[in-house]
Amino acid sequence: MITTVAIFIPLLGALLVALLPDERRIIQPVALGVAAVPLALVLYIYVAFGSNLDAPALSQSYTWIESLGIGYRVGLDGLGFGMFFLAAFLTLIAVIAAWDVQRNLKQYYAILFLAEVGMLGVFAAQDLILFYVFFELTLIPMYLLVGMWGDENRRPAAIKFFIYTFLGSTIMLGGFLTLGILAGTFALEELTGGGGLGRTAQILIAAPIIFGLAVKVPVVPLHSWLPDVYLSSPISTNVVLSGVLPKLGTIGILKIAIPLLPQGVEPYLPYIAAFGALNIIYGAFAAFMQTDLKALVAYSSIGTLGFILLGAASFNAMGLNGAVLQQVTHGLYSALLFILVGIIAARTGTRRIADMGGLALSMPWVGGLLALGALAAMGLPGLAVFVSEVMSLLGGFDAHPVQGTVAALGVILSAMYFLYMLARTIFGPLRRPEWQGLRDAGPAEMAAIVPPAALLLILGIFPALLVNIQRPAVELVLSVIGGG
Amino acid sequence: MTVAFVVLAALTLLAGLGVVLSRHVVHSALFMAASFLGVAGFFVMLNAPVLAGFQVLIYVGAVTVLVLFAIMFTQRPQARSFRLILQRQHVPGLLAALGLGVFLAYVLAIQDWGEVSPGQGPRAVEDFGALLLGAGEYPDVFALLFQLGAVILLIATIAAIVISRRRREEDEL
Amino acid sequence: MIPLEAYLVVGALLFAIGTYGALVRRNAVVVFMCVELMLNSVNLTLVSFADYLPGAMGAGAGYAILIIAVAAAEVAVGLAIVLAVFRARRTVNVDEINLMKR
Amino acid sequence: MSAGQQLLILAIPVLPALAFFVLALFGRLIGENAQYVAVFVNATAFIFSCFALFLVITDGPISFSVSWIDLGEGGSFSMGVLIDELAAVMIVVVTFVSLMINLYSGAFMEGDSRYAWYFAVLNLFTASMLGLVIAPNFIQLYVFWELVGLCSYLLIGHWFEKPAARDAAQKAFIVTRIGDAALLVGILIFWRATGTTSFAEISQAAQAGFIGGLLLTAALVLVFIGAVGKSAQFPLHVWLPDAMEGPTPVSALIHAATMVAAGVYLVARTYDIFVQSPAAMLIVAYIGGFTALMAATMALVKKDIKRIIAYSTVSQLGYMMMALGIGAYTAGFFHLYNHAFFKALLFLGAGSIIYAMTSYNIFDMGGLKRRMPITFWTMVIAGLSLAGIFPLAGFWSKDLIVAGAFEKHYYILFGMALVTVFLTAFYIFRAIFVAFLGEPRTEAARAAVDPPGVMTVPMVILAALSIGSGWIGTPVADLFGGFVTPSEFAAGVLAIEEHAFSYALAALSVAVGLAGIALAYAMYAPGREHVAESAYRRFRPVHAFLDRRWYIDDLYNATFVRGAMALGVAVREFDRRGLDGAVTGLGRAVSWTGERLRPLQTGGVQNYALFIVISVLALAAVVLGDALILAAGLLVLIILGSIAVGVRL
Repeated sequence: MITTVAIFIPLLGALLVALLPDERRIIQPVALGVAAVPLALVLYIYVAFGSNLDAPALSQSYTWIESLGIGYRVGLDGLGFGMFFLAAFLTLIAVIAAWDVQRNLKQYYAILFLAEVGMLGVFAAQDLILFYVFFELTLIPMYLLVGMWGDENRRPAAIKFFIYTFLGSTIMLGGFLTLGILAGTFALEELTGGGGLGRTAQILIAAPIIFGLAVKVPVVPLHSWLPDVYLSSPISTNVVLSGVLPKLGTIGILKIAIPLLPQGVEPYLPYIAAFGALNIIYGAFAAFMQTDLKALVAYSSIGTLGFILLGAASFNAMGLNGAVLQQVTHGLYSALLFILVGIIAARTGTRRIADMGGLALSMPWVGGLLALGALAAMGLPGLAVFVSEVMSLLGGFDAHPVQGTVAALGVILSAMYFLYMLARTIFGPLRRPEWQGLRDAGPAEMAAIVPPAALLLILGIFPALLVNIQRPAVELVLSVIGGG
Repeated sequence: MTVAFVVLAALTLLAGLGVVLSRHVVHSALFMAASFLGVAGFFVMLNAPVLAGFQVLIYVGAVTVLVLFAIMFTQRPQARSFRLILQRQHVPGLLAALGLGVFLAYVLAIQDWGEVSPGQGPRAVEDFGALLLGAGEYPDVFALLFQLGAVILLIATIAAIVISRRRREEDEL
Repeated sequence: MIPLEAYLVVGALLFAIGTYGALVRRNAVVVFMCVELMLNSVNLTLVSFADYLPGAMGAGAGYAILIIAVAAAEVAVGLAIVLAVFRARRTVNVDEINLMKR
Repeated sequence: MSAGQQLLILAIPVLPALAFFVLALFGRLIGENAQYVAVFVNATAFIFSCFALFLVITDGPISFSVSWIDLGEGGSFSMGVLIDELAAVMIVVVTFVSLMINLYSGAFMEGDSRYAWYFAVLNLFTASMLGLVIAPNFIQLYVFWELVGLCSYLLIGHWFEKPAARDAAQKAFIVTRIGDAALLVGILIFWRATGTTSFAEISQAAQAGFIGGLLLTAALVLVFIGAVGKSAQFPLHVWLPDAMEGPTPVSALIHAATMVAAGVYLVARTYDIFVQSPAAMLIVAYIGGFTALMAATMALVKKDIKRIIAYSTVSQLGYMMMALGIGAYTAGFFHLYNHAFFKALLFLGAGSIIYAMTSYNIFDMGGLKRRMPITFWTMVIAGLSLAGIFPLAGFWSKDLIVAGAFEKHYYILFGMALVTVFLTAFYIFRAIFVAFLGEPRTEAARAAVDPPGVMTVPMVILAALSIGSGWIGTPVADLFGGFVTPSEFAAGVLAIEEHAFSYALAALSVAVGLAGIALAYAMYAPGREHVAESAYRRFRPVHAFLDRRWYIDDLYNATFVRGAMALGVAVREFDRRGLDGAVTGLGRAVSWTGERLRPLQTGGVQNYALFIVISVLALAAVVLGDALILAAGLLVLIILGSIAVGVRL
């Protein structure tokens, strides 16, 4: 019940916001309050049920279409909990970071909350069709957010995003339907282990599902929608877009493809791992020579997501835990970096890396946290990304040594382009004298950037806070793989 | 009986052809009324006098009048040439319609309908009422459909008013 | 006794005639009339089923009633549209009304 | 051991870490008081370290750990403390040098705009280095290994307004990161083969045969590449000289005494594993020996005093690596220990000169002996120690290494080591003679004075240690050699046996060192500039070769840097043109097809209706299933379709 409430509170919030007068000083506090509710509920769940996510208070199950075995089934598990938390958390951050939304703020928030319903729902869905419904429920709000509040290229970018990911999810739905109809149910719990399907059937069904999810992640070379969309969207949309949306794809792989079709996914594992490594290397090289700061961060995101694939393809405890954790850590750092890029672009009026320099002199907090985000992204210990990357690498290398080695080399590449970026943006002499007086992050901006940074640090030092939550779920998956 | 059938069939089909082929729209409308009357006659032969009544009242009466009104509102001087009343696709249209007719007639004729005997349908008004309200031994689905039909009529009435209402700016046209 | 097939063939032919008219006439009002003919042919078929087939339980007659109702609604709305179009475009020729093409 | 003692030992790395957070977050409030916080924390850590050393001496190694990530059967990582004799000495050295540097920095960094931040990072460095030293497993080691790299990056780039400092920091991080990646892959191999990251367990697993042969050698070489990166060994030595752009106390702490020694420490730490692969040991030895010689030659021609000392550091680290590689474990670590003091002192001396005047160029100095006597004498002591002159600290450990190479029959390495001894003595005294003797060459040099007491006190303390630190390892009373020893297992594998102290070899190495000093005097003493000048003319190509650092940096620039950039551009363009182009092209193809199909959509309602009827017929034909009807229906459909299209409205 708590879960359902947490999922649908933002829907009420959207209505509430839509009814208010369109004035920032009224809308924003209300939106903050709305966004805080799911987060508070998630924290309550963490404290009260942390070790026992199976508790009946958290799950709900109603039959919807009995003859097909489709139902409204939600519940939290270790695989989705981290992202459930992150979706609530980043929405709150996005609400704070909406300072660059100049017009129609209340529509913006209403649509953002609609997207939140979808995001929370995906991570809590325990039914294939429900998963798909929530999956698509995020698409249209995202399309609107980018298409209405983005920069001058927003329209083509939004359309590209929509068509591309819709194509992917349609193909995925084909896989879901085949699986559900053959097995006679769409409940994840009953389908776990293949729902009685044979190996060949599983292999055939796994292909469209993995492909559809790969578009969402995105896996190179299916990523070409990503740069356009990331570049066009407003900051606070970026936060959600990069922090949560790719995880719809990865959670699908972790929560659906692997446990439901263990034998079907197995033959693809070396390729998934290889594509993970490709993502890492390709993303790094593509980021390396970007002239646009935001594009660099966007491509780095592609790279970091590769570790999730690598870990997921490992089929061992270390790798899977790493992959599940990496979803959260990637979201934290990319949200942080995108907000900072937005602040810098707003202050300096440019996003060209070559035009910047010395920004840490006038904006120590912005510069410092940009450095922190970049260091986190390149997997520096003490920050959470390191933990998940190393776990993914250990697991991935265990299963696929060649792909693991290639991925490990990505460590060098990510250091190269991020340091290059830091050196040319925040370090060095001040590029223009008038930047001497640039304002450092104000209270609102600090409220948006400090929490993700703090979480990166806390999770980096105490990864067990999340690992212990997800561990039982991963062990369950492992038992399916082993037994399947 | 056979004579009646032949006469009615001829009336219905020829009047139908008249609807399609007559050059003047008003003639079409009158042919249509004739065709409806033929169908009503068939209904009588088929032991459904009530329906025949409805047919006459609604089609021959109401619909025809409505159509005539529409013609009055929309008529402009008609082309005298027969070709101009037809689409350019009249040859494929004819082929398609012929194909459809042949196919339907063929299928319906060769089908084995099993044991048939006339006089099975509801004859009295009372039976019709029972049928439409789903009472007695009749299938109860009609109760729902009946209500839906009512709602559709209501909506259609409103819609017709809304659509055909003159708007102020249109008056200026 | 007149065989069931005779009614059905008449219905089929009427339907074909209606189809032909609906496909080839330019005048929208006539097209409507032709659609009415098609509906009538269906009614005829249904009623003959109801009368001849014991298993039909009179359902054909029920459907016929419904079709009459729907046809009435359709005529009302359809002619209203024709009127509206005529007012806007000064024509009721179907082939001249192709604004959706571009 | 009791919980109290554990807490005390944990405090050694945790205190500086806390100091980092306090100083980083509240730096602006604390301001100039940052140095007191730092000194206090470091002093406490030093005292605790001494206590730990005492505990190790009396009770043996300290070992405890807490779980960090626990995956049950899936494996688990712990964060722990392993202080054996090796680590105990190391933490004392680290905390001691760190304390000295914190003291010294208080004055040196005065007036810096990021004063508190400087101390914050310095403390983070100390904490990380201590965490590295006490690590009982590879994961913890890697965590802190990276963190010290980060601190090095931040400290080299402390004056990031200067493009040179910024670029040097970047270079340092990336080059060491290459080594780190190799180390990571090495760890991955160990994890895959043995399922553990603990040093002790890997060693046991290797002994039990879980990993061996080529794979073990490969893993060890990868781990060693990590050490090569951190310790600036060939071919990853290029970052260390550039790192001199950082504040000088930083160079003393990180790039002389502690962090760069981490590579050597890593090899020593994993010695039980290394000894199981003779091939890996040989690689370590030869890389070390070659680096020692190469860096020494590069130092010969440098004019920047910090760079001379930096190359000297690379060279000395090469010595240590060589010692470990040939099996002279104790000697190698003993040298690390001694080197920490005299090299830190050399850097502090250089720092004093910078403090007094702004140039690093020794040819801008001259005559500083009279103006900066404390600096001069401490520098001379450090130089003698570096050159390995009896009885200073450097002598004892260096002699052990040279003798070790000879006794273990590595004659090539022995020859390289001896040449290096000669070169070392030459270049360091070249710098001292040019900088301190003769007459001042610039106004700044004329006005130079010794720095304030807070800076000289650490120098004097370090000078004392540069003289005396080696005395605990003399052949008369070899306390050090009796304390820090290879494990019984390693000793057994290497067949280490006691060797008598060789007076002949000792005399030889001292003589070679003195010869180097003499040559330096002959060329660079006041009034003998013409000797150096003629030598320079005669060996101009050699000079250029050495001055350009053997063209190694140029080679890297031309290959790796350019290559990476070209690849980056290629990928970017592929992404933009190729991939995105392909997607756009797909879209274009669709709309082209649509445009071609568009005439079918005539816009005529009845046209559509016609198609509906035709489709119904076709479907009906299919349903009927009669082949003839099907064929006829399709034929009719095609004919009608084409007519209909032809009849476009």
